[in-house]
Amino acid sequence: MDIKIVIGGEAGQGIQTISNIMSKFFLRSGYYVFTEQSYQSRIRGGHNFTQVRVSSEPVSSPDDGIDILVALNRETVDIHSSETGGIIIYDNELIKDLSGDKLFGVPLQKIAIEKTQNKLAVNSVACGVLAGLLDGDISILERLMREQFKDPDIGEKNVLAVRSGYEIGKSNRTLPFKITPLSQKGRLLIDGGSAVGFGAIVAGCRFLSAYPMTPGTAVMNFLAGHSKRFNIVVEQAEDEIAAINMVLGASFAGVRSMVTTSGGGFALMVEGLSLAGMTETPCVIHIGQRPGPATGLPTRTEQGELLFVINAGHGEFPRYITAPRDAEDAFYKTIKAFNLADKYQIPSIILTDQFLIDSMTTIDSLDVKDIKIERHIVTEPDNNYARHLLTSSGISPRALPGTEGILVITDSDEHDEEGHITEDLEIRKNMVEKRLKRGEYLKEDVEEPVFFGDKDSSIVLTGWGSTYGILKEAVNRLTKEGISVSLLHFSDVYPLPDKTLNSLRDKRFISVENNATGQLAQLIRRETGINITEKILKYNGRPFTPSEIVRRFKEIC
Amino acid sequence: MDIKIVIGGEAGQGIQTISNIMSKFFLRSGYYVFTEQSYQSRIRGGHNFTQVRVSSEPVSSPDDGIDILVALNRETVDIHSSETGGIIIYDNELIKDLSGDKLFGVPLQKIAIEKTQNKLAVNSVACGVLAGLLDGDISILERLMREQFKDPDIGEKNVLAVRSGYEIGKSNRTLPFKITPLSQKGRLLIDGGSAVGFGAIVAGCRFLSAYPMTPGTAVMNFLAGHSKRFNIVVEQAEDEIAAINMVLGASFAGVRSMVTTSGGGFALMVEGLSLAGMTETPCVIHIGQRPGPATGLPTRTEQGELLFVINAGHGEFPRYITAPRDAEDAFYKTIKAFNLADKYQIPSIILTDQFLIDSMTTIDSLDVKDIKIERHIVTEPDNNYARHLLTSSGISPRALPGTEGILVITDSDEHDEEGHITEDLEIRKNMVEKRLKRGEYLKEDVEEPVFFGDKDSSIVLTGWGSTYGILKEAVNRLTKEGISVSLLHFSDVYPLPDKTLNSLRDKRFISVENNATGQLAQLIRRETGINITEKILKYNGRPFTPSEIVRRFKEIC
Amino acid sequence: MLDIEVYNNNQIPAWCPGCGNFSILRCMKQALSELDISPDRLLMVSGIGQAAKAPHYFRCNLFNGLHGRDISVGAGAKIANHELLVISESGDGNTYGEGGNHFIHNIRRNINMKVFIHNNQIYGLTKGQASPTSDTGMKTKVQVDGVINPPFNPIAVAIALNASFVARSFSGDPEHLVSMMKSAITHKGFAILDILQPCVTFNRLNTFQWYRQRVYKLDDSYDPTDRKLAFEKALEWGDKIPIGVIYKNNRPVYEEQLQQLKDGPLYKQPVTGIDYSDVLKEFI
Amino acid sequence: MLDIEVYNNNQIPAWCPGCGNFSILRCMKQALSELDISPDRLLMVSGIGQAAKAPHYFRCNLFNGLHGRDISVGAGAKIANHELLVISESGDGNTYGEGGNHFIHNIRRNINMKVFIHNNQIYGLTKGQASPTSDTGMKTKVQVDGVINPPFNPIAVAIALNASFVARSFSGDPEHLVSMMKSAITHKGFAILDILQPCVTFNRLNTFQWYRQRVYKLDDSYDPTDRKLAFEKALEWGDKIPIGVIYKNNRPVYEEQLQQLKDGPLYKQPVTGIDYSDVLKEFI
Ligand SMILES: Cc1ncc(C[n+]2csc(CCOP(=O)(O)OP(=O)(O)O)c2C)c(N)n1
Ligand SMILES: Cc1ncc(C[n+]2csc(CCOP(=O)(O)OP(=O)(O)O)c2C)c(N)n1
Ligand code: SF4
Ligand code: SF4
Ligand SMILES: [Mg+2]
Ligand SMILES: [Mg+2]
Repeated sequence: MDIKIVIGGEAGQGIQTISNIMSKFFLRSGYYVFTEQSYQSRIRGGHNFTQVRVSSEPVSSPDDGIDILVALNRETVDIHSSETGGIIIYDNELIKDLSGDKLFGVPLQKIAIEKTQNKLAVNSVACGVLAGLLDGDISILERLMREQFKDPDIGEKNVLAVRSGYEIGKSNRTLPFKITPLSQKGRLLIDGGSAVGFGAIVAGCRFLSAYPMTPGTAVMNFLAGHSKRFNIVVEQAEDEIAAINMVLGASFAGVRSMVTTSGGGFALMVEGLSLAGMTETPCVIHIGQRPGPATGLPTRTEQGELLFVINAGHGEFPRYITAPRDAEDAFYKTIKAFNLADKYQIPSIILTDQFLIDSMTTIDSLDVKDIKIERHIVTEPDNNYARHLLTSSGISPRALPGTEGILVITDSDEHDEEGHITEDLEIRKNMVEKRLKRGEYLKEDVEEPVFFGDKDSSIVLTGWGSTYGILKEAVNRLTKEGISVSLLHFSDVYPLPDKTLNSLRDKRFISVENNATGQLAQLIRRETGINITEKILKYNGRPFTPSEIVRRFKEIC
Repeated sequence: MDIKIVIGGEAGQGIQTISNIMSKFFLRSGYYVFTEQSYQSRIRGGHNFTQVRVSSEPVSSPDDGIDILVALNRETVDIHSSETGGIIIYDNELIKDLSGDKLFGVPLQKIAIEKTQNKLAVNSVACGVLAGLLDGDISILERLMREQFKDPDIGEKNVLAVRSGYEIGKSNRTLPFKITPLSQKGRLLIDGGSAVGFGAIVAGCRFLSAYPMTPGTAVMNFLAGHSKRFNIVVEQAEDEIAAINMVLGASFAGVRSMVTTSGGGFALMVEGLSLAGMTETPCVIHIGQRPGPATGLPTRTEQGELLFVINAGHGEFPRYITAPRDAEDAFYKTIKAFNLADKYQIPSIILTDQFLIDSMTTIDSLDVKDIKIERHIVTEPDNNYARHLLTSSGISPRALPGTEGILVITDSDEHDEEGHITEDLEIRKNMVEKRLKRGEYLKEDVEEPVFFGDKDSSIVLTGWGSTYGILKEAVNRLTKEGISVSLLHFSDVYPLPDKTLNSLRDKRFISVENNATGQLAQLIRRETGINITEKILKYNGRPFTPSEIVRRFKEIC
Repeated sequence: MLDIEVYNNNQIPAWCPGCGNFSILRCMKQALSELDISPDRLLMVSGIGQAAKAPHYFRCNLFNGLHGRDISVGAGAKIANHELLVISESGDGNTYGEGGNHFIHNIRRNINMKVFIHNNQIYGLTKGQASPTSDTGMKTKVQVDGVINPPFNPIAVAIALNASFVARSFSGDPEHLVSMMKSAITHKGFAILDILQPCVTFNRLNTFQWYRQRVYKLDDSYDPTDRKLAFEKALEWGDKIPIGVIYKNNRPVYEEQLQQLKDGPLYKQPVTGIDYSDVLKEFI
Repeated sequence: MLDIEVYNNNQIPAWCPGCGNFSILRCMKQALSELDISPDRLLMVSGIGQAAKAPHYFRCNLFNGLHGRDISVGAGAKIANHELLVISESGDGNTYGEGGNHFIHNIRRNINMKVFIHNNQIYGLTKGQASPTSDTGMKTKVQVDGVINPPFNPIAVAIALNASFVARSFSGDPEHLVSMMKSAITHKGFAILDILQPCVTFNRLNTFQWYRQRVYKLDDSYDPTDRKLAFEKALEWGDKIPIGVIYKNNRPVYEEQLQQLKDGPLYKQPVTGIDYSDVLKEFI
């Protein structure tokens, strides 16, 4: 079973409320859910929609096609009815002039006002209708309603609204599928933004400074929302330059710290990135990519910043860059980013995108107990402590300012072992080598890409970051169709793990990327010489779907 | 004949005065000169020195070894005497305890005070001594003195100082070489900073905004110095972000405009670069590289920003990057940068470094008459003018705001043909393709690298930017020694011209770069797959010398 | 007076119904038409935010640039072609937050351009975080314990820097707003107009009501050329909020002090047919 | 009082002989020793410039960061460990030019850190361009026709933003300077000390002599808590230049308003052994 429900309407109509509630409803009914959001850069009006995909098998991507369309306005019907195979739920008192066999009119608003005296409860009615049409367990939905509203009175009213909708839905069931509660497995439903945020908290991040920028703000919201619980300071900076510099100050003074932003905000942090490189101050930078250049499409998705981020900053210094493949990976890679930043005293960059940040997915569990926090801080340095001591690993002892009896000194100028500004060109040379050496060791810490599908296939699809779930499903489908294909998917992207790549040198590669120039392909050629000339690219601001990949794969193969 | 004169002392002692005067003296005597500066990031004190290399044959680089050392302080003797093969000129009344056979003590300061009542005239005395030791034409030096000082009285006094020095030098001649005036050829002596600045003026640049940053400031100084003559507005911005945005505003309104900075300042302009990419606003960015990361070594040289600059900016958009090989090339490439920026409505980046900016070299002439200024501005647009019209070349008609009857509209958000913000994802796709298409055409405008030396040699040295003169001389010397080697040297670096490269695929390449990671080699691999594993790198802040290249070449070959 | 129709285009504002921005948009057209400013000689520059979308919604030349950088773009454009009327239109976050450094240093420059700030005391487009002008205590998703910092006082800062023209108006008083826009445009020099603008979606503190109860118009007895008095006025923010021209002076305008512009706009300077022999001589 | 020797290290200042910076360096050590501040609990942050090199020349913890960004680094460090004494020391170009936005917004924040600005009214390290505080008319290689803009008035801006502590001193009056440094350090809140500092190499206008003829000390009759009076004082710049504490107040300090720091410095917060089941519940 694989049901695709799309809820569409204007910004501000409550699309997110419906999709969040329904996603949890399916989760608690024991199903797998993937919920993806398409929205415009405006607060009210326009056309937004969400796809909630439900299945008894794991799903990890949105897909083409609509089984049930919830149309909160007329425009939604116009735009989506042709894709809709099942039925279209709409308010037949507000939208009168529709005709067609898929239509299922319900006086949503009338019921809402009847039951709750509040128009906003249309969302609850719609949820009820959906649950009813799918013959789900209404008690699960009722409980969700009670949790949703702090005021129990309002909660009960919405329960009534849900029930009305449910009755109407149930008594009009025509759909071939049913949401029979499955045995609960205590799975989690999590979006990428929360996964990064939660990972940061578990990693011990206690300071975040940022200037709001979509889709990076999600991580800021998550930390702010939990700031009291975990004593986290979230400071909104006057600009991104202040944000990165505050974070470097806080990190220097001993707190695990991060910024969160998007490509445009990161562009302003590039000088600060170089400062982190020179002063060997650990820091974590989360970048939620969106289509550029410049302001671009602020609420859409793209993978346009891989090469920018790898090469950003004047001068040469190592960095760790990870592009989590899904929300679960985002949680763990965020923790890894903090650990590697501290281990090598480098900047770590978490490269996500709007698609990953805003999509909710089902995961079995998150291991919050066995997480290791490795700080690598010297608490009892000896008397002749030198912050930038030349060592064979290139890693110098890191102590914190305020430690009794020693001084911690660092400088954005070239500096000597103590950290003092120097013009000694021999020291310069040694310091360059010391800084770069850490990048060599770092190579041992990066994770090889996932290699999946028919490993003997002559064709290898390559991808990175948030496209994993989509590509995995596409490969699975192709395999089922008897087409032999494999997938090589990178989560850690820099330093580029190259063992698997090198073992596959002679295959036919096709790079699938959510950008217009095939940046992973360029990176792979630079690092391994493998020349990927075939590409499946998408750059209209929307994520791929498995169906699209299958189709475009067949076009070229 | 190849004489290397080094003048050393503290910052503020007048090293530059002596080397400038002597360089012009040699130029006007009909010789070739190359003058290179090594200085620290301080205004007084420390140890600075300049090498003036003079030859009857073209010279285009500094080199190891010193024939004549002018030591303005004791430290200079200590540091440089071992390299000095000829003689050491010093003030034997101020530095008393020296001994050795190379020493040539002259009471410089005493003479200065005697002749001019001013200590500062030591510089003039020293120039005189040098000219005398080389048996040069004193009248050339006298004239230079008179030009140097606006007050004719002071000029005459300094002529007296020069004469005293000259007599002492001439009467103590021991050196085997002589500066006999050669037939004048009207050659020019120019530094890279002035070459870029002059190129900009000739190209029609009438607005420069910058925040001072070594070594980029040289270009700002040049334009400011000529601002009245050519009606150029030079505006010192409050920061680099303001600088690039002011330049984009001025360019949008129709003036050829530029910024000048170094890597750290450019790091702050990266968001603005992306804005230029999105709004298709032409602009020229000059970056004088210096060693990083962060503040690094502010007055030293490095080629550490190639990959950064190529990949800078969020989102994907074309750009032209040229790294002039010498001052002459810098002049013409600056003009080309302006022309291509206007032709394709893209940012053009001129990537120099401290070595190129501060070194003076002899060139035969600069062609200022046959320069073409190609603006590609539509002065009589039709009524339904649309700034971002989709065209087959990707280039839209550029009109200026203020043109009667039409409106010029652009946006950092994705926009429609008129320039208005849009969320239409089909338009998005077309605009991405339109923007990138220009980059394809641009490939036809880049200049193939210089291919030099024994073209049949199996070994190809590769380099880029300011190292050209050094590498050329090294290759010449190796060739003279009977070693077969060639040089492939890039001035235009992006889009990377790859025809010559591809024709040489099977050769053994050695990349010679003033950085620690071999960035050109990485770029070449990314663009052509050619894997350059052998590298001669230098990253202590100083330029290569031909002798050093010859030595290191022999070590590995 | 130009027909207000000449400013209409076919763009549909992407603002929330009831937003204070609509009135500002209408007033803008009104002021321009009353001043006879033809769209083709007007250059609007804007940044990013709800306010910064405004110039898309009427006919003008437009450079809609980066968040916080529009004043710099405008300054460059005005230097290049000082015959254009250049107006920056953006929000409080844009101009006082991200763009703070350009705000203060362009006040010093005193280029004859205008800066209109839709001050809704919130980040609208990014969904309701505190802005530099948010009142202390305001709670948001990021400022969960309420804003700690006191609000940025743009009027006081502008007066401290001896800005050439500093005014405040309110989007709920179109007549006043139009007159302030006209005064700013006709003033010779860098003119700042801070416009109180309710954000009906995110700012539940500073509502139409809230502003209406507090704003009062400065009357003729108020002397906007007295800097010290103006500073005192600037500090008034609470139960009473003054609107009107709070401070102005006759400081010389930047572009008039540039010798380079004496022969006409910079973009018209000849760049070909120039004799460079004097420059070449410097290299001999 | 700590022995002043504890602040000496083996670094040799790279300043020009006769530079006003030397006296500031001496005063700094003096003030610290009089206040008994042990080098290991002092964190200096600085940017880039001649002034910004100062903290290399005495014993302290030091983060010498980017040009213009030191206040931000200091703010982050102070939030992370509010037991440190954090002082930013940089030049006028650094703090009022490149760093202008951080200057104004950190005044609002009122973190208990100190900002000492060596104000030589010039860009020293980059060889003498005008700085935001250069007087109008000063000619340089870049400002060939002389500076057009009026100087940035940091004191007036700080008062406009209700800064917690605003003072001015002069490097040529060590006694006064030491007392101002001590007042700034002991004041609770964001304390700004603008120090007039002759640059003997590049600033031929504002020489030792020039300053000495103009500066006068505010005496006891001056009330630095009167904001309006302070604003008037702030505008005095010409024949007479006041030095002393020009304005101060008792605004609450940022870090004291953070609940998160009630249990001790942030860097000491426990990050292991935490039960996350409540968070996990949010995802069910
Ligand atoms: C460099 C950068 N940082 C952040 C953003 C995200 N952003 C867009 S608008 C905005 C704030 C808008 O607030 P304001 O300027 O007050 O305008 P309003 O929407 O309230 O009218 C922010 C933070 C951006 N576009 N660019
Ligand atoms: C981002 C950036 N831009 C420019 C510079 C170059 N720079 C170094 S110091 C300086 C100005 C110094 O002036 P100021 O801060 O007043 O210090 P002073 O040398 O006068 O003490 C500049 C522009 C830089 N290091 N970084
Ligand atoms: S979010 Fe606020 S400012 Fe933006 S359009 Fe809506 S009401 Fe207006
Ligand atoms: S240049 Fe000026 S500020 Fe810098 S050290 Fe020299 S005198 Fe001092
Ligand atoms: Mg706002
Ligand atoms: Mg200064």
